[in-house]
Amino acid sequence: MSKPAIETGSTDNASTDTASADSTSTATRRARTAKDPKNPKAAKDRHPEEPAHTPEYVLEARDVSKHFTVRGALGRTTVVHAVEDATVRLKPGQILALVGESGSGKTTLARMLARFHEPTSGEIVLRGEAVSRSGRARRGYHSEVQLIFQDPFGSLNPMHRVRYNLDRALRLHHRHLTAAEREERTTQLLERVSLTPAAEFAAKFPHELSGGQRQRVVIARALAVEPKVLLGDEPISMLDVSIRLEMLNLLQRLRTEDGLALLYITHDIASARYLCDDIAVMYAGQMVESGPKEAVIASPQHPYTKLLIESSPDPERGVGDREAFFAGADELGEPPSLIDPPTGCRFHPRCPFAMKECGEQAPPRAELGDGHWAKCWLHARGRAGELADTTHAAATAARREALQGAS
Amino acid sequence: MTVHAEKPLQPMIPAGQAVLDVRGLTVEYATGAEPVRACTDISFTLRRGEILGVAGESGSGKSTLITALTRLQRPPAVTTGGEILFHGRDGAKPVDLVTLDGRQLRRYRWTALSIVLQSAMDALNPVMRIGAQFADVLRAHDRTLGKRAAWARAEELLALVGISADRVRDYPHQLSGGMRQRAAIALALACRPELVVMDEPTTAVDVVMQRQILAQVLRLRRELGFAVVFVTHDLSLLLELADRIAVMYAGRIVEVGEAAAIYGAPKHPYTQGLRDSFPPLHAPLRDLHGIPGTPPDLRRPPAGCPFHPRCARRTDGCDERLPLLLPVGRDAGHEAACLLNETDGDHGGETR
Amino acid sequence: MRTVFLRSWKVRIGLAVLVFFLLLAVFGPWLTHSVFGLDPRANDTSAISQSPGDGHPLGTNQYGQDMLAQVVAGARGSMYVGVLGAVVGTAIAILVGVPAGFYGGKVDTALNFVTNLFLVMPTLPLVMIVAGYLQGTGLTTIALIIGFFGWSGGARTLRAQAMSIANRDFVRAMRMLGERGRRLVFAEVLPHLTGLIASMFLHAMIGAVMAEAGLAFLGISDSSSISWGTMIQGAQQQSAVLRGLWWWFVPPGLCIALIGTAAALVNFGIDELANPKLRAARPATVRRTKQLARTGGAA
Amino acid sequence: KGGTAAAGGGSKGSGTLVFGKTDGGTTFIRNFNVFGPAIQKSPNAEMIYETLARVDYSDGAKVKPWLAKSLEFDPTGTTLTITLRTDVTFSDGKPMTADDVAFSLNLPLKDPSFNLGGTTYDRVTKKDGSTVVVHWPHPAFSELSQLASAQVPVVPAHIWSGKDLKSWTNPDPVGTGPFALDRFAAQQITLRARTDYWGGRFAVKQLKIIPTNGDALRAQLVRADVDWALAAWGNGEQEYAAKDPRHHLYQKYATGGAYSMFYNSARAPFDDVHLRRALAMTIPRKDIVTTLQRPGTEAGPTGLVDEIYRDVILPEYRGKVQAVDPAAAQKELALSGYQVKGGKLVKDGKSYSPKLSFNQDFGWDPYANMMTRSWEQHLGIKVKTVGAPGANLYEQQQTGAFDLTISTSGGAGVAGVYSALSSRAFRPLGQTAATNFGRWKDTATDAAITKLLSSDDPAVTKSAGEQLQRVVAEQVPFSPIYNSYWFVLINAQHWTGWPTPDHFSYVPFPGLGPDTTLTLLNLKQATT
Amino acid sequence: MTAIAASAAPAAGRRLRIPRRWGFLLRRLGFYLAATWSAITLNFFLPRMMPGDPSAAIVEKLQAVSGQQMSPSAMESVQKVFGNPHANIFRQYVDYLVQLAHFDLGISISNYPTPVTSLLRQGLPWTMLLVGVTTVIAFVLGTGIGAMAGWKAGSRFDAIVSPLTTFVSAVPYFWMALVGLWFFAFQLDWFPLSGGYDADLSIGFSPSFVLSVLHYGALPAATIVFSAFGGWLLGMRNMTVTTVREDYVLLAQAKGLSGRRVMLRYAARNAVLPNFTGFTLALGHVVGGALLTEVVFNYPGIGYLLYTSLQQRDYPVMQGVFFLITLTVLLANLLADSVYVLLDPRIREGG
Ligand SMILES: Nc1ncnc2c1ncn2[C@@H]1O[C@H](COP(=O)(O)OP(=O)(O)OP(=O)(O)O)[C@@H](O)[C@H]1O
Ligand SMILES: Nc1ncnc2c1ncn2[C@@H]1O[C@H](COP(=O)(O)OP(=O)(O)OP(=O)(O)O)[C@@H](O)[C@H]1O
Ligand SMILES: [Mg+2]
Ligand SMILES: [Mg+2]
Ligand code: NI
Repeated sequence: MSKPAIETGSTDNASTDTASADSTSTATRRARTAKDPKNPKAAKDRHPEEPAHTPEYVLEARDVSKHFTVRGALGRTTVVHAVEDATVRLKPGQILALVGESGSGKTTLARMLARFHEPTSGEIVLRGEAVSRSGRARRGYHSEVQLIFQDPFGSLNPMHRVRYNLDRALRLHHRHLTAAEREERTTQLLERVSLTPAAEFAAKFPHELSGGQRQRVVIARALAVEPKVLLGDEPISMLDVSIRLEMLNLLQRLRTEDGLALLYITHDIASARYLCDDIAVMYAGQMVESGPKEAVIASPQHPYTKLLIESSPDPERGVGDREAFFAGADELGEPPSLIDPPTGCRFHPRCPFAMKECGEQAPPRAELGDGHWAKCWLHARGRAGELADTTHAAATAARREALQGAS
Repeated sequence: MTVHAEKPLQPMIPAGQAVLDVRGLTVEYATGAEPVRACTDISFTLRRGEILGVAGESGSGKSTLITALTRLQRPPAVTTGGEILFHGRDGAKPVDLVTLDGRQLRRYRWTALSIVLQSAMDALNPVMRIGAQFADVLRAHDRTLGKRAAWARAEELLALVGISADRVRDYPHQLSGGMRQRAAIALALACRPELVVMDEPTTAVDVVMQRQILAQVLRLRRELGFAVVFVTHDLSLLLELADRIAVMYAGRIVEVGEAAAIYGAPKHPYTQGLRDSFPPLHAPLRDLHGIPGTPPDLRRPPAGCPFHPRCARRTDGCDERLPLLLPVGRDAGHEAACLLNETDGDHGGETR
Repeated sequence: MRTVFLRSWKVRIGLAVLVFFLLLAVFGPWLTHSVFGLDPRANDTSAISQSPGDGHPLGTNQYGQDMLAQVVAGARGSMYVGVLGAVVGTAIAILVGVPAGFYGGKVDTALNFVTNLFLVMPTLPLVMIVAGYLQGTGLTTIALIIGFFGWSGGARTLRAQAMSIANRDFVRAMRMLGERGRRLVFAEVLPHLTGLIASMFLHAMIGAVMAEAGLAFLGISDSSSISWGTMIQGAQQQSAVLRGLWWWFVPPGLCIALIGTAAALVNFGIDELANPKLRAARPATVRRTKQLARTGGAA
Repeated sequence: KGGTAAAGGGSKGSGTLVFGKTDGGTTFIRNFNVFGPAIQKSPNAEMIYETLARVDYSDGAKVKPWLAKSLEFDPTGTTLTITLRTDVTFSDGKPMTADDVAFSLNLPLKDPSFNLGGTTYDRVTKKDGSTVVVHWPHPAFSELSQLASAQVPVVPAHIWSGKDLKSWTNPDPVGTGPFALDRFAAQQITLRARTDYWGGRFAVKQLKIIPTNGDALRAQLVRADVDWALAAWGNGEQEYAAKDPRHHLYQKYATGGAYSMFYNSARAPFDDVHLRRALAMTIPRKDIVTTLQRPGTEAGPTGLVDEIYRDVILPEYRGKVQAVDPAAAQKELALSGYQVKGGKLVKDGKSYSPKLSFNQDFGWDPYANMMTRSWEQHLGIKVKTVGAPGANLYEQQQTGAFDLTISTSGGAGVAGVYSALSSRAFRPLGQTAATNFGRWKDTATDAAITKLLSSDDPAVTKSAGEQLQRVVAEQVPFSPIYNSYWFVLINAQHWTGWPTPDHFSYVPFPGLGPDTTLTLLNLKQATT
Repeated sequence: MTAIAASAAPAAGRRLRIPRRWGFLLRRLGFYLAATWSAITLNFFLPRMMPGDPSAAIVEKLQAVSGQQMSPSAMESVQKVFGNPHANIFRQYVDYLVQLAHFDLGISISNYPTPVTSLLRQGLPWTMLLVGVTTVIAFVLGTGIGAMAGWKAGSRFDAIVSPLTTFVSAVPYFWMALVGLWFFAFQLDWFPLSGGYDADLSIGFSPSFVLSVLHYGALPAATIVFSAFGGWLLGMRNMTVTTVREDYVLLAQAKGLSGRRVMLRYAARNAVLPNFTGFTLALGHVVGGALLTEVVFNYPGIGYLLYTSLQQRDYPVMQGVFFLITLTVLLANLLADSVYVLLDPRIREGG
């Protein structure tokens, strides 16, 4: 196994590398130094010494929104505001984790980036150019951006052998290759995702593979295209715990070796921390906070991020103190409706810090340095410090007491 | 706002008394020429009010164990050995659930042991109102209960898990995923069972909702005093939630012990691997590798210790002798099935 | 997968019967003619309405025709209508249902309307009327008509299935790889429908055999060609049932019932293949479970 | 005991006779518009409405007066004087007058779409209270049978006049017949015998007509739920009559017609007489009647049926059975100049593969099949059989779009049988011909037919008839295959006095109005 | 705060529900109107595309009887009665539509001058009675036994019933009817051989008449039920087997409910939904579906009417019957749509 850049992921390094908001992150630096024998052209394209003010994002989603119009069985139509004004930027070699609760629009955002959905508004920008909607452009686009699905069983046609999947990808994207060359590439690809002996795996059907192996095939298939960006929509959540780490390590390795940019969508903040450079948090279709992972996890600057991190299981947190740990957690309220989202800050109905303006107006974005930002009125009102001082549960309890006292 | 619904309850039952005694439970699937053993020789004791966590990889037999415990298995699953002793609240002689027939079992269902399934969407009848599904079971076990009273009780129960009373007339699909899951938990508590079995009740919801649900389970347990068997593949969750944890591998319990002991001093290489599969949320990151390899095919289990093909620390005897589940370590009730422990009693603790 | 399919006794028996009748349809007439020297149309005026016995193993009808030869020849006629009708019906169902489900949108709206239209059209009366208008309706015409009016149910199922498959991740994944149009349909979607199509085909086949028999019974078929339907019709016309000439109408009716049963049995297997829950309900599985419970384990 | 309820209830000793109608579907429609062109009217209206004349099939199919006292042609055969009976009353009590008769006979003239009887006269006048004169534009000695057609009955002018026959269904019929409508239900018509009928009194007080089908009928007859029915029962002699010879009667009465094969003589190859003869000689008539289970009913070569026209038929053709004669047929084939190659007929570089068109509705396939097999066996000619539904076949026949076809030949009297060969009915191919489908055009035939029609002199008509017999037997414009019969099924358990085919002066066949009346008049209640 | 968040959204949703449901029904109605129009148009053009025009049949009859060539004037008068085939097709079409709008289906040829509608009126009640009742019985019986077989899937009961049913439902219907007729009516004489009622009784609601209707209908009904229930049975069995393995059934058993209740309220109730669609469709085919039965048993219904009109090429009647059948099918579909919405809350509430 290659050496994943664990040390660089530690707090000290990350903060030094992401010194300014626009400077390249650790990932970019790593990508630059990575040798890239397979992609000389891509490496050339990258203008390594470009000054910092023109950030070289491979893929951007600029203020994209997606509204689904759903027609019920009885003909009722409703609009689901799945994603609202979200912005995502990926640099080469960067891994960005997208976390957020179920239904917050992570998948929808990824699918917009993979161009399964056209954004209702906003645009998708590939290497500085807005992508057109034509079918031809789509194929070109997909040779640079590939999506890895959550369920490796679902994303492999059970009727086709592993070889067919890889071969088709090569044939469609590298038309000049001969059959023998494709065969060779297939072997290479399988070896890269550690499916050895390659020949044996190439001849298997998906149902003969374990979940982890299947997901490797999916990744190999995506790699066959030689993309610049991988979008992983919960790529490991369907896998057994014991093999998840292997997949994370594999992704890490690919990033280091190929300088791939990776959007990693997950529920699992711990794994996000393990893998990524930066974290973006979504809530109810909106981005609420983003920044370097350690900054976000260690000192979340949005009440929802704080709730999320506090809710994530963490064995370290002391096994004994269970009652205190779960205290107050049963009063967290319901997730918001995306058909009729709350006004102002969408988190305000569940937020123990909510103020008057929270329910009225969307909070402004507060830049917190190091590329870390959050959208919360607490920052505008100078109450950000309260976030660090208390836990979500404690804040909720305090608020309830205050309310009862008032009434 | 949910607290008010609670009525005064019977005093907490002192812990330590067993409510369920499982001895040598073996479950097989009669498929193909050779039956598949999905659970082999499972033994454990569950005490009143205790939360027993069962962890293990996919296919390790957790669900099989659950359905066998609740006697809900269907063909081709067969319980081919062992006994499930249930100790009633009144101190009567324990009954072996395995020997009971369907009619006798109905007496114990829901009043003694109830179940929460993984996906509440599938577990609630899509064409019945939520309230009706409560009333159904309430009136089945209490024939004196009127229809109206049953619905009122359903409202109370829903309030218990923080669902407002007017939802009682909704159909399952009208509730959100989290609400459904909580409704399913409320339903499980409808007849004040002594034991609730939960099969991955939170895998379909996100962490915030998961926390919310678990907090409610804990609160209700405190108030009602039922014991819980909680099955999940997420060991890190169990470490926070369970009193004791049993780790299953290939249909066997390979280690069982207090949650703290399992986390702090796992005695089985598999448990160690499992524990180390969870990257930390706050502690410094290390290079982690999980457990390489794939779980065994239960149709052709490997000889000896079923884990040996994947075990980094296997020794000579591992592929020959099946290790027994033996007490290990310093903590009472901590047992593991690994040859390392048999040869060298003072083996654990060095892993960190 | 294949072994699972063949493991069921239903499938094995069903397939055996189907293959038997197919072979009978293909080689039977040749066999009866050249080996037994029987001619289905020959009139043995010395043996009219003769019960099964010497010279005529299955007896003769009122025209002195050998019933064995007729049943064999009828197998060819009926199977021909069955297979041709099913091919036509299934082909239309695929051509309409799969694109509708796969492409959605306007294509779907239009095709779905046509499907629904054919779905609500009362088929049998329509077939009767159309067949009645056409003169000299040969078996081919009958088969074509049956196929043409009998595809809508299949198209609807296929549409639903194609729609769900079009939204499956592996189709999305292949599309993302750059796979397009026809290849997507033929390499990714259609293979998943083979089970369904096979079962549809069998259904359509027995449907067509029955429909031809029904039409023949009503006098709308090509009575100059031999099929089981025309045999029953001939028997009915001469009141064979009431005259007790059972060897005239029992064999063709039984043959139809046998083929129908066989097709249904194979469909059972296909269903079980598609729906593992059904497999758990096989008597063999249940029996094995009971046995295991009794003996208390393999150990 | 269920099935008996339908009919049996009434027939037990209460003066009721049950007639099972097999060709009327399963329900009756209340439609006594007897002149209307409906194919299916209310059945047995000829029990209510009577005709002026009847055809006596026991006497060479001669036309005899019925409601008329006498029918007399003038010497030219164009004017007929009808003298009416004076004792006839309608069932509403009003007497039948010359006005009624003139009104009735004028109905087809007023609107040709109601000329279902196919009348050809052009003028009808009332001469006095009991005499009516009918005028034809040509000699009509042999067309008298028109007045015996059930489609040309006498209806009461006082009811019918002013009715729009295009919408009036005459639900409550009033006629001169022996019976009057008692009750009409869709599944049973009950007729009541009149007590004031001019012809006499009936032992049968009530006639019930029930719809049934061939299968059900057999059971109903055996159980005596039905007393009387018309249906062919293959092998009925053994399966029915032999079971109870005293009561179970299965009778055949010759209609004077035959099922015949018609050649399209207007086009090759069947414009060749030798070829026609060759095919005619190899029709396996014996096999056909054997499988029909009517042995001995092969048709003679003339188109005239022995049973009825025995006296008229030339001695050499009388009782002649046309057996398959391969040798003679091959000789004729050779004479024709056609060669048979690969089943096809070849001559002058042209090859023909003829088709045999037949009516599929009657289940005629097996017989067509026998014929083609015989031709192939004896002559090597492969003839294709094409079955067509009745209406389609008729269209083909009318326009001459066939090679060989099966149709009935025959009619009332010798003239009726042969008139279809007249060139008057000839139409070129493609045009619609009403009769003479085979496009027969022959001067000798025409001359004979003209003689036959325009003369009243027995000697003249006899010789003309003989001439025509020779034409048919030798030139073979069509080739009769087997005779047609009226099949009568009777269970005499309740009623006795039925005629037998050996000894009859009327045919017990409902539909032949007066014959039915005569039959019923002579029936007696059986003394169990 | 839980309650506030939870109740706000659905309340808003409920307000909008009622008017939109009408929208759904209107759209379905639109389809049915389009379908009706297509059927009518097909009905109109079908005979005109086929060889021979409607008046040909009657001309044939006339000429066959008279043995004479028809005069041009006579031809014209017949065409006037039955419509002139050479008139402008568009005009004819409009005339036809106008006719239909007045429920005038024309005049039967073979029963001239009886209007087609009165023929239909005579047959319809019998068909509705026989086939309607048997369709319901077959459905109830098949679904019931199917639920039982599916519930005890793999048991001896299932192992016998399912294959047997497979065979029974593969037997050609009319063949079974013939054999049934021969055995029960001919050999045993338990039932009448043909007809729909005892014609000696006057039609009405007298007990004896109703009894005779039952007696006459028993055999045809039995054969229909016998041959039709198999399909329901097998479908229901498979659905039940699938449903029984759903988690909610498992949970219902875990709840300790009685077996009957679990089977009926949980398994069968859900399993019957797909079958129900088929049932309403079958109801739609009631009028048209009984053709063979009615022919075999000489039952005085619509099917027999179609059969005879077909034999006699009575085009107006054929068209009328077809029109009637199409209408009932469409009506039943409309009904199915509406009732299904009631049965499945997921659709009802638009989930
Ligand atoms: N095709 C679609 N049509 C209608 N609504 C949709 C569609 N796809 C997603 N949605 C809705 O958009 C919202 C966001 O869904 P999305 O799948 O993006 O969430 P997510 O963050 O990926 O959730 P999860 O963590 O559960 O995967 C949800 O409310 C979902 O119901
Ligand atoms: N119906 C069945 N027939 C045959 N084998 C089965 C059946 N159901 C389960 N098994 C086998 O039994 C073993 C245990 O399955 P079980 O469902 O109990 O695992 P699990 O631990 O619950 O897994 P998961 O975490 O995926 O739910 C597996 O190896 C599986 O293959
Ligand atoms: Mg998602
Ligand atoms: Mg499980
Ligand atoms: Ni079916």
